Amino acid sequence: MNAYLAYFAKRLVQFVVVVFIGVNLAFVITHASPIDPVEQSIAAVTSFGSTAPEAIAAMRSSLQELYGLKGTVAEQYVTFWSRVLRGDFGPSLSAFPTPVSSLIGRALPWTAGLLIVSTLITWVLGNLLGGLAGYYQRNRTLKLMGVVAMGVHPIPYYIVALMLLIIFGFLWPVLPITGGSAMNLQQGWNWPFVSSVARHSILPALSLILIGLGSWFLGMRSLVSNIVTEDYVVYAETAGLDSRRVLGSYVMRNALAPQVTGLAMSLGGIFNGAVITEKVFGYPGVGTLLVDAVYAGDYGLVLGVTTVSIIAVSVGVLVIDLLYPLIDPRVELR
Amino acid sequence: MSGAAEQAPVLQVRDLQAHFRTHYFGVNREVRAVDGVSFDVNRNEIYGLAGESSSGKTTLIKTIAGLLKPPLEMVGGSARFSFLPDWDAVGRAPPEVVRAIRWRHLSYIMQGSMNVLNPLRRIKHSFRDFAWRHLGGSKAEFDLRAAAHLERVKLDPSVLAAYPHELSGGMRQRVTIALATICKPEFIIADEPTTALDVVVQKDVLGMIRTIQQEMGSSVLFITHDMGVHAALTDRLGIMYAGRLVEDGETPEIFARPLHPYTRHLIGSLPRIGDTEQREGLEGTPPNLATPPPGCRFHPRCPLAMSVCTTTVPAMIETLSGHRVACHAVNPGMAA
Amino acid sequence: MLAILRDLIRYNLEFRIGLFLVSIVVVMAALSVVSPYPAGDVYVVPPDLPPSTAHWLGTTSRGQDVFWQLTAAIRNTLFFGIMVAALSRVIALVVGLLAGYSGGWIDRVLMSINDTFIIIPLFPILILFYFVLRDSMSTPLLATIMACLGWAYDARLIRSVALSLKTREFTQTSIFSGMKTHEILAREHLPYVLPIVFSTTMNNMNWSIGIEVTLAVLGFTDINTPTIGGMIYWANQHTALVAGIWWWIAFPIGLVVMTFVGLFLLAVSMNEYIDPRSRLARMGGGR
Amino acid sequence: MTRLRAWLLAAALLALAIPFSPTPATAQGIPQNIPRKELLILENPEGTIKNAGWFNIWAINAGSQSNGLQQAALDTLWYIDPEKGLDGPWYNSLAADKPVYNADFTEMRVKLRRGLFWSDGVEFSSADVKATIDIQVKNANMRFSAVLANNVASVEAPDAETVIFKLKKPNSRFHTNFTVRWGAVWILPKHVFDKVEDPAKFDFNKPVTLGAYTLHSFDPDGKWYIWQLREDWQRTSLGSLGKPGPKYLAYVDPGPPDKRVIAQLNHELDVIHDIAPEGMFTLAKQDKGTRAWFKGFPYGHPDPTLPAVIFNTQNENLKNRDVRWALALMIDVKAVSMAAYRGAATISAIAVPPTGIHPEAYHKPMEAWLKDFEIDTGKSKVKPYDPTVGKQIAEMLRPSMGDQIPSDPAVIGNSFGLGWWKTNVAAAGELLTRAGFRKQGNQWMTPDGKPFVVRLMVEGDLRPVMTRAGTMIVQQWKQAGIDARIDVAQGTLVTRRAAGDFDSFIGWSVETWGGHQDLSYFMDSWHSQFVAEPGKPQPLRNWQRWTHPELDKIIEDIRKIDFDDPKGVELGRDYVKLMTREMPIIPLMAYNVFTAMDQTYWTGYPTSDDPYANPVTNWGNSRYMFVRLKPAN
Repeated sequence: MNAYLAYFAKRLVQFVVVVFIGVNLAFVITHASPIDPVEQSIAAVTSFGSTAPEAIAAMRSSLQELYGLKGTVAEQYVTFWSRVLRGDFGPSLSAFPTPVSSLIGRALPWTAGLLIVSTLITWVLGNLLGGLAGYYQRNRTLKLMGVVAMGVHPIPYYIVALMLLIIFGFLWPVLPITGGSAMNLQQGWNWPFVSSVARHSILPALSLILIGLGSWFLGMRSLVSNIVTEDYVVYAETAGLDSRRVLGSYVMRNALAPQVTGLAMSLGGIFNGAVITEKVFGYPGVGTLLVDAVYAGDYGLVLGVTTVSIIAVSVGVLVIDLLYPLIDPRVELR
Repeated sequence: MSGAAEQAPVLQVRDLQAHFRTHYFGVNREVRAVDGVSFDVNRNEIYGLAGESSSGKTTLIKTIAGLLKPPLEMVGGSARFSFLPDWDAVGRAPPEVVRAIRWRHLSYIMQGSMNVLNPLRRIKHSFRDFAWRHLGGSKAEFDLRAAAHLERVKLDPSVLAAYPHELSGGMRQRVTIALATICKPEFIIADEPTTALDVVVQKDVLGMIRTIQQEMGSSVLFITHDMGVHAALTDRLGIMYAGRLVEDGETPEIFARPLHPYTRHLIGSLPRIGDTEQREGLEGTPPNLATPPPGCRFHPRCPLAMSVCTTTVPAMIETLSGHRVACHAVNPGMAA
Repeated sequence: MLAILRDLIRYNLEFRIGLFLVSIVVVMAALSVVSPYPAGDVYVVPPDLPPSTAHWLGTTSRGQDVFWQLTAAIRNTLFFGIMVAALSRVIALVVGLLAGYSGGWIDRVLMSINDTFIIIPLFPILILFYFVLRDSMSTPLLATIMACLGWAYDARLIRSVALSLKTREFTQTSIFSGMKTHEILAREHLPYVLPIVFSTTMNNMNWSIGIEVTLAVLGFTDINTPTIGGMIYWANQHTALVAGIWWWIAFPIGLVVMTFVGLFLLAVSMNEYIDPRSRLARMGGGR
Repeated sequence: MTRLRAWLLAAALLALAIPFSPTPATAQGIPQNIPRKELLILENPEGTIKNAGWFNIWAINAGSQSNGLQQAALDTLWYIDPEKGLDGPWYNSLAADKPVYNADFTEMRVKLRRGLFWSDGVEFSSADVKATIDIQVKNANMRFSAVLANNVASVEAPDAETVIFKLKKPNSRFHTNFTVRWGAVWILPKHVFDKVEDPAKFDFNKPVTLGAYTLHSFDPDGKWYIWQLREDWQRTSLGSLGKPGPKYLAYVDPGPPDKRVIAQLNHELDVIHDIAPEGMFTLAKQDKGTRAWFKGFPYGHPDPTLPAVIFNTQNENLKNRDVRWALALMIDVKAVSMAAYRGAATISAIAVPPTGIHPEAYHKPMEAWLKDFEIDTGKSKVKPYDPTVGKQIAEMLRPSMGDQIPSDPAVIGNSFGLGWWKTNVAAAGELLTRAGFRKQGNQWMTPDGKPFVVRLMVEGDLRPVMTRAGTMIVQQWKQAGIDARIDVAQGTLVTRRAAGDFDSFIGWSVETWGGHQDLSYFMDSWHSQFVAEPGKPQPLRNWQRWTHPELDKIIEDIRKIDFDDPKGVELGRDYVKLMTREMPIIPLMAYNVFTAMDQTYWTGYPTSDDPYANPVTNWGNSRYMFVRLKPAN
């Protein structure tokens, strides 16, 4: 039991370290931005009207007050941490006065849904096929899959997403290429909306899956081809165990533990992919929000999204870490 | 069962040949790891196989047990079990037949027993995986049976709920033995089961194997390079060198009258109380089996080597009653 | 080293394919030296011509020859990858060797930082850097930032090798003979980790080139330097896809995919050579 | 293994089947439950709206403006069309007539129309107008607070149809704040805002509208808004011009340019706000139903803005007009037009956009003066104007574009523009030499011996066509021996523009009504009284930070005359001559917007053949298009 406690404590400490470093990084970087949100807002307000120059000066001063930009960096830092802990990132400057947290709150379910579903599909399918390929090394279909995986896996998310967009949106236009659902649907648990969301997420999810599949496939295949030479596998085969049982409970089961760790390690990378995929397919998630916030020079929002992504990914990693003992009881080895 | 069958050997190995065939980086290699081995294992006896590492012991038992995986191939000969009369080797029987006899009739205690238990499975699951299909009954009945069997190897039933990493090395070894014997198989192959254990535990485990074997009347093919273990445990003993059997007979007989120079070397290298002088080592190393020396494979290292030894393979001759040896020095002029 | 190379070429199909692909890419990059057009100039050839004998891969809507533009782009992209790989190798080596060799609290602190960099989603951080640096984000600066972010995985690998080296006899001998830590690391341990360093270099290049392409396409890099991502960026600006100028997008993607697959295959086959277990599995031929 | 194969096959089939099962393959982006022939789908160029549920346009920087809110839902006193208008460019919308000023322009009296109603049934009256001013003056944080507070001393509403504005200082152009070209001070519903505690924090959801449409539904993720024609559309100012054709309007975010093209090819986007020229050509080629402003080349609708190379005239090297002229003479505008618009640009040599009524008021009448215009380089006298440049561009394009290129010289003049400055690198060199620059090898050095570096700032992805023009100009400057560099300021351009942190940039400081000859729209803010110190933020729109006594005089003269006074054109021409001599900005061309209109479901769009409105979807004026639209068949 002590081993478990020590293990959990270690994971928790690591979690805190990650969040601390990450969030500080985000704060420091954002506050060095050359973009002046006040000028940005003035430009947005006045870009198409004829506004007298005296009026601008008045607007400039009232905006600075409004945005709470008066105060030293140190004061802003303290305010920032207290806000992070309360989950409140202040108002968005480009969507004033809507709080950043409500913008993120609206986008997060989209990203979380896309990410969780596609990651699960990817992970399960990749490991299953990779495991089979490692076990049945002579099977032609699986060998071919290996070749395809090697070919697709190293391509960056953007390129795959773009290729899918070209194929299914242009050459053979059968799938929606933009947005999260069709127009004029009531958001909620009704069939037209849910099916529309599913259809709209096919291409974004597919690009995440295609890339991810290869890495799990190749990883699992090489793990399995090593594990089949382990004594306990050979022994189980010697005992005449059903080959499905050997493959499932002996080979795959043991290969799973490192793959679960791998999942935790690659969550950040998967999130990167989601940002890019969302942008390509105009998907209404935090990735799109982040890129748009950068374009709009909305540093409150940029900071908020980055902080939330760092925390979300770290929580994901922590959850996997805490579940890990269920998969591998030998925690003291980690 | 008829009386004749009672007396017939459980395992008859005849002129068994098994080779490793590899093709890698453009080179064809054929390693003759087992080259014409013949011997019998009788009911209710422990037959020991001795020899240096890489003498082909493990390959031999893998071939006998039908655990042939490329690049290992059974090239010729037979290894016939009494409980599988229709096939001249396990490896040649169809997979479903083999599956049916495994563990029920033929079980295996493997080398490196520390790692033969699935680290992510509780012991009781391993028991169920290995034996339930043979023994039948409900899950609860089976678990009770497993617990009872564990007591035979002096293990607490609570062990069933444990993971392998929670057990000590000795306990794991005993679990392995229990696992291999729970179905009361006629034939048990034990490959260096005690090598990794410390001496006290080793003695314990050996005693246990003997006790269980006697209780069940099984036959055991016991492999170790440790002549001391053989002396203490086995009924009969075969000596292997470079893929061939060079001598076999009853264990006391062999220890009392070793005929082959290699056997003499093995026995002679055992430490004895009262030793005063440094024992003579054997010069040279075991041959590369991809290009084995012609004739008797021991001749490059043999203190008694003659010219015939370099050209002619010596035949395995029953020189004394129940004591066979393959050596030109012992049986002049007998070629294989 | 040469013998290994010869063996790999002779007997490893993946390595052969990888080498072939990478060679094509390198030859393309080298050809940029003899390009008849300055890479930065536009409207030097008639725009929108499909591939022909005069312009092998066609011309862009900006009046550039796709083939020659591609040579300059792939050269810059490769340079970028190499730059990031080289810099991040240095960090990974220092951290990995130091952590593995020192152990104790140094190891714990270093690995804690290391794991943070593995876990944190780096793309938002990179976007943040762009957000801050904006117009002063040059290629070398981007390479430096990426190197500072992209070393963690490999440092972990190197650390695990260093850990096993530490217990070896020669390390003890070196300590007794009075060598300093950095001398031991540099002279004794470095040679053992170099194979890993080589294979991770390929993967790291893939990573950094991939990110560069993505950032460029989003318009987050310096568009004055022609790169593969920059080419796709300009093609998007001219809606080349729907305008039917497919060669402007297809060839850069094709070439960059060749780069990725080539580098990846090299990494995989070298890894296999380094790891005796998988080599053994290959010898066994599987089932 | 056979079982495995079967599983894989089943999985593959399933994966293929899912996308095609629930809805027909064509239904990518059109709303369900609304008949397509009653629906007009337009692009909202603001993209995805982050706080989609915010409709209070009077709050700063919140929500979307061009999601239909200012086009279909709101209204104000007057509209001015950048083109000819349904019945002339001037519309009295909520006002019954043009504004009436007193003699010294310190009071503006407005007579309102009666019989107009808010969508909740409350009648519109002068109280709404008064509240619009009072609320925003009282709450300093609102969108129009500053401009109103600066001008208005008080507002009076003596009766329901009269509003009197008392101004703090004379202003003959005060009514323009309530005149929509793109947008203006929109009138808010008093009865709604009266109940609101803090009008700056009120989301105005669901909006009570004064326009002909009300909100039907919207996407909480900000991708689409659907507006529905009011039952009582006749009780709105637009309704008095006829019944709007579309019963429903959808303002959507269709994604980047290539997706917009795909969407229109699939007939899921009726009006595209803007795309790259190549996308326009593709649509023209592949979709017979697509119509742009011009039937053939150059397609795009010229906005009344004037993209130009804007110099920072506070920069030491660029203070000298000889240097600015030299840089202008190094440019080959034909290549710039090709690079930016593939030739589909309307060029302008003078500092007035070549759009709306301006060619008639300025460009054509000033042709003779331009042809005679001469610069003295110190070594030679050059007449830089080449009146045939527009024609040359047309001829350049004819081999590849064929019939799409008009042959009537008048049409060419209208669509490609008239003349521009002839490239003259030699004369440019002479001008630079006179300014004290020296040429070392192929590199121009400044008077203090450093390489002459000119950074040209562009906005990258956000303004692709301008970025392309900038890239070309930089290349031409480089070839002429200037160390020119493109400076991509994506997202930072507005900040740097205001701070004067640039050498030069592509953008516009000249922006006009289009449908009216008055130039005060931009020019008033060019007065030297507003020019900021170097490093301090410059108020719009004198980004070039340029001052000239003659300019101040012209501005002051304009302030004293009425909006419609014909003297305004003469003063405008004086301004053009001054700008041509001084060259503080190098005028390039009109900002051509490639608004693509799909005639599959709707016909009657405004075009150059029938220029009754500006089709550009985000302009408030685009609402006049709705009354002319008819379902196709």
